[in-house]
Amino acid sequence: MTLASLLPFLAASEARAEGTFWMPEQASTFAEEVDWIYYFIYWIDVLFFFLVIGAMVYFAIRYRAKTGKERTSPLKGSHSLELAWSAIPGLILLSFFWFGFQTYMDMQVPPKDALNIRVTGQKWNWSFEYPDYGIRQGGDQGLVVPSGQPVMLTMSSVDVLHSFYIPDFRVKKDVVPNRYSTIWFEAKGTGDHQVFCTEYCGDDHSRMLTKVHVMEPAKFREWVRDNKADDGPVDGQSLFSSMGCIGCHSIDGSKLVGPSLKGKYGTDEQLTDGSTVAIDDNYIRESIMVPGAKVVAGYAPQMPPYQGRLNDEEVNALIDYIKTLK
Amino acid sequence: MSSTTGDLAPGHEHDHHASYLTATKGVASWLFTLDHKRIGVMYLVAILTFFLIGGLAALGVRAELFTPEPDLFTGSQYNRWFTVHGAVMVFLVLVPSIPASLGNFFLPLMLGQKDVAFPRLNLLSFHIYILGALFLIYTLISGGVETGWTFYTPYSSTTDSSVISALMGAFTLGFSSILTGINFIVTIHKMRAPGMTWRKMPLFLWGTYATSLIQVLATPVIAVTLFLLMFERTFHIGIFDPALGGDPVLFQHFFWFYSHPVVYVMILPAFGVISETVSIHSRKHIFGYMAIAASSVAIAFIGFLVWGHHMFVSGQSELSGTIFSLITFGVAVPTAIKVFSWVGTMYGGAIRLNSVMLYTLAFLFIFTIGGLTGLFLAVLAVDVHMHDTYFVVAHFHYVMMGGTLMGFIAGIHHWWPKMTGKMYNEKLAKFGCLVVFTGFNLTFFTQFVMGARGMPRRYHEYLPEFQLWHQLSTIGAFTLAAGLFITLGYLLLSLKNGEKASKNPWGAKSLEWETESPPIEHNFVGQVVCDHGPYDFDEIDYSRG
Amino acid sequence: MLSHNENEAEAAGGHEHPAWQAHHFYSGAQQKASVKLGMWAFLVQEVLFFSGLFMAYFAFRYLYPDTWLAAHELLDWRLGGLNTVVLLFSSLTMALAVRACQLDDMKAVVRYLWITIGCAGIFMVVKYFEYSHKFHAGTLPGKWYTFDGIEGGAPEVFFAVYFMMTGVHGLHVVIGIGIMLWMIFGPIRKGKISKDYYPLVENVGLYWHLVDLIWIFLFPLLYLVR
Amino acid sequence: MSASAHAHEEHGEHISSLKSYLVIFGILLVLTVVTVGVSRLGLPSDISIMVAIGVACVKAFFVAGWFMHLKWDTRFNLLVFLGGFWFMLVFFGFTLTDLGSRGNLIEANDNFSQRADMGAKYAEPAHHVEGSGGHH
Repeated sequence: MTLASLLPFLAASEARAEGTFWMPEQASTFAEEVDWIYYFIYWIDVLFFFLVIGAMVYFAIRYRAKTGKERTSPLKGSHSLELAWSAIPGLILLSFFWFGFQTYMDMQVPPKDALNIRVTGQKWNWSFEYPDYGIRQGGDQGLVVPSGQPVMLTMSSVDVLHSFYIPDFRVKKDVVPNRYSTIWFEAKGTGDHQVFCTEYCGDDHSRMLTKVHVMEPAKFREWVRDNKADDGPVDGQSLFSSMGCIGCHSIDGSKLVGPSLKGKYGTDEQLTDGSTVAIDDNYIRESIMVPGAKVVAGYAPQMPPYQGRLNDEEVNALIDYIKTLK
Repeated sequence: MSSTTGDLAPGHEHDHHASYLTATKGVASWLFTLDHKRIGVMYLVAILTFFLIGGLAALGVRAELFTPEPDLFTGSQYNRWFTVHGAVMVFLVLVPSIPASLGNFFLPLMLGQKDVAFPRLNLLSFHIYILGALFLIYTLISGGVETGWTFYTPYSSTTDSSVISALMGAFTLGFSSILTGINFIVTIHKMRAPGMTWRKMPLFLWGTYATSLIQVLATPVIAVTLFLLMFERTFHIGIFDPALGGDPVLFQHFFWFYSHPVVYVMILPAFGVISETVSIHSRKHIFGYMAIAASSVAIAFIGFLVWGHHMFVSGQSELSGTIFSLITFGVAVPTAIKVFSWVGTMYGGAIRLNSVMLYTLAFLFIFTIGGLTGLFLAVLAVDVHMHDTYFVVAHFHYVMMGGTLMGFIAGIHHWWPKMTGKMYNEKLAKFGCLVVFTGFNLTFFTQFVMGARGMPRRYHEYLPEFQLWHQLSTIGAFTLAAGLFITLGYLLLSLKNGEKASKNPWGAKSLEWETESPPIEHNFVGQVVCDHGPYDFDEIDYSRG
Repeated sequence: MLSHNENEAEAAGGHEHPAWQAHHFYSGAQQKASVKLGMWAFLVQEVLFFSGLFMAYFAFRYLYPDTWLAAHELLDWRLGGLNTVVLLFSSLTMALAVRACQLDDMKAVVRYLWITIGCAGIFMVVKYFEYSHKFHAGTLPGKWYTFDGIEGGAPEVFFAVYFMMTGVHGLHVVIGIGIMLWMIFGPIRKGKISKDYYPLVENVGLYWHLVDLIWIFLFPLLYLVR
Repeated sequence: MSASAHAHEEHGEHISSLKSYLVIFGILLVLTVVTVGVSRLGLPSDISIMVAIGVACVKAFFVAGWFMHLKWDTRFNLLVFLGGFWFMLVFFGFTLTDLGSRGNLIEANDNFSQRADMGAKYAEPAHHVEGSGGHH
């Protein structure tokens, strides 16, 4: 760690995409509304802070005991003042609630013509699926969305709770197993925006990142054409990354959450229950569908089942791809 | 020691006028004592020890976050560190903090009584507290737990770390909290000094009373939640595990139904302490006694209706999110009334800026920020952006660390002469308060900034753009730790060579100041009659009108 | 103001202290009232403990209405009904034990307590038959659910709630039996209970009536509701 | 609340007659038979649950009133006992409000694309391996 990285506040102020001091870049239609409410509350807070703390500091100085013989006021309270400082803050708080409620309702109701994308969260990466175009994207490829058009994400998790959070769009929703939760947004401009997982989900919770790539509608249509799953053979390699296999099984021999698949096809493997099994088509198919059945020794049964998420043609494509890993 | 008679006869026979510290000797006389004062002191020592453990865990977390890269721990180890920090601080330090130590010690004294209503029950709750602590210590030794102190399912019911012993720890500590709550409710209702009506009770007792109500009403729900979670883990009964048909959001309802009222268990006693210290050290009657007393009980009741603001983005329905958001603003009003009344108390006073008052002012400064930033999180639209980011971490540290802890330290300083019969070094105390105050703000205000910019919480590695703020926060954390060690230092020092404290060093009017410092074993000689309010100080000039 | 002489405190304390009055109470009545209020606070805590289980019942009844009704057919309401009557009778005998205490008839107190313990025993035996029947039929919670008479939904969650509710309630019955046995061989035998001071028997009575109260709600919700 | 703890509170020294206990026991048995009988009538399920809870509340009233001496106890103890149920009802009320209104907003807007994917308002959990089409 160089000194500069240790004490960056000596360095020039860090580069930040244009956002205000408090809030990140405003990259979706919600961002302005949320920021407006934020700064509305922020400035009223600052006002009340200086009122209260100012009064406190002034009283502490003005009524400081100097001689120790001062006499103090017999004031015990004043109903009118107490009523005032209950009612006025009460009304202000109600206004906070009202503005927040309005925008929140807009954020919860996706418009009908929104582009529907399925998001699946699993222990420590995301995968996206465009049902209208039959495209699949892995976490490292990111979520590609058109600019200026409403996009709805229908999300579900296959293992534990996760949460899909795009700070620049001001949207976040927990991704719950066995249930669909939805968020929608309309991106503005173009560029990449960071996505975080914000519901604690284990060891690599802080690595479960991906990016949203916002493109011009024209460029987006062009991207769809390139990646559309034409009727040709399903490409095993792209499936291997889009379905998140690459996240846990390396293809270069290194041990990740799961065993590496390099050169494994046709060899024997010892299982946790001590028996050995030959790595053939059936073992791979079964391990994809029911991962917990035959777990390789030295590994925890962490792999989520892909039952119902991959059809036979895609499983065969994956098996062929694994065969090529020498 | 201020023992008024000569040396004591050997054996366990003890002299009734000796201080409670020296009335009987030996470890057994402490561990099996029925004297509420000794139980209070034992709780204080235990709580401060666990505060040290939780604090060191926090320093570990902050040290790791000094750089974006994982240099000290692996992901799983980091998660265990922040879980230890959370669980130890919540269950072992903040929940029992003021009620169990200062409350146990001063409740009977302030009521003019010899002891709480059920002394044996009081000792039982301390022993259950130690048993619960042993479970959590076993969890630490056996590798810790990496579920976060919230134990959200299905992660907590499927991970393979020693979650069961952590759950048993929290489950057992709950019963200690319930028994203390029952004890205090009965003592305040049935055992007040003759002449002490509800309106002539010190506000610290109103705060402790409201806290006890919550302890008795909310803790059983976390007991059944942890009980079900233990069965979920061992027998996979499938109530909270979605793979078996359960609903994880239902677990969050169960969990937060306790965990939000428990944050009021943590803060209400601190409100009680601050009401005492701001009034006594300003030498002025508290401003709006009934408003503060009533708002304590109001917070206790409304506090049960707002738990859903922890779940705005968890998949909870929009309707219930709206209801929870609206009522959350309802609970903000009584809290605001309290802060305004405390500042109002200082008007027209003769404020002595000693260390207790400095900690009180620090409390007001920090808690005001904590309260105001809570408003962002109660607003539905803004919470969607802020939830589970460092903004939330900063908010609850401002109200918990800034509120409960500052109140706890202010209370310890305010009652130290009465508890130990010694005065502490005033200059060191003021210096310690300054270091704690600057360290605190440096640590947590930076977290507001990075939280609003989207830095998620519980992250082991983070993006380089947040490095500046993490480094400032880490430096602040170590400053804060230094300040706290200074405080511990001069307080322990005062035990040895602090000057002897008088019966009433602050000129206060509540009953605990009418007995010796430290108090005799049965608190008062003869019958205490309460014929004046707790805030009728000599300096008040009634002719001014 | 602190009144300093001891005897004035004595006068303020009213009549001479009865033997059982603890030193930190002013009067016997204050001690009795405190003990009673403490017990009621404890009962409130028990009510909220069980409220968590009832919450799970109502939540999953709402989420899986059809499998809930199908699964609860497997419960034998006759055994449930028998248990209800047994528990109600034990509640009666416990109330009569408290009454006997008020009349200073210690032998009757012990007799009624033994009947209450007997009924509680019967209750647990009936529960044992219910449970063993379920273990054989395979209608168990979570992954042990091997029964296939019900299609769709999540019947194992019903049985999870069933076993949790009746199990925790059964645990409280066993605790009740333990306390009653201790009371018979401890305080009553040592003559600590008398007409003037019997909160111990009264509190055990309140606890037992609460256990009965919880079963009164549990029985129709689990066994009967169509 | 009595002005000070000093006043001798009238402790529930009330001793009921043996007959009154037996009468109460009789009433409870009758109510048990009633609740079993009603459940046999085959009322629609949400009405039958209301009736079941209603009868159970009446039984609870008798047990608490006479067996637990609440009728002759201080008003405050009665308030404490009933207060506990208030918090239980708060817990039930808010949680069931949430469970009941999930997904309402989306359905209320009859968002076709959403409805087709969501299937049942609450995706039936696929508990056996051969999943019911949804994610597992």
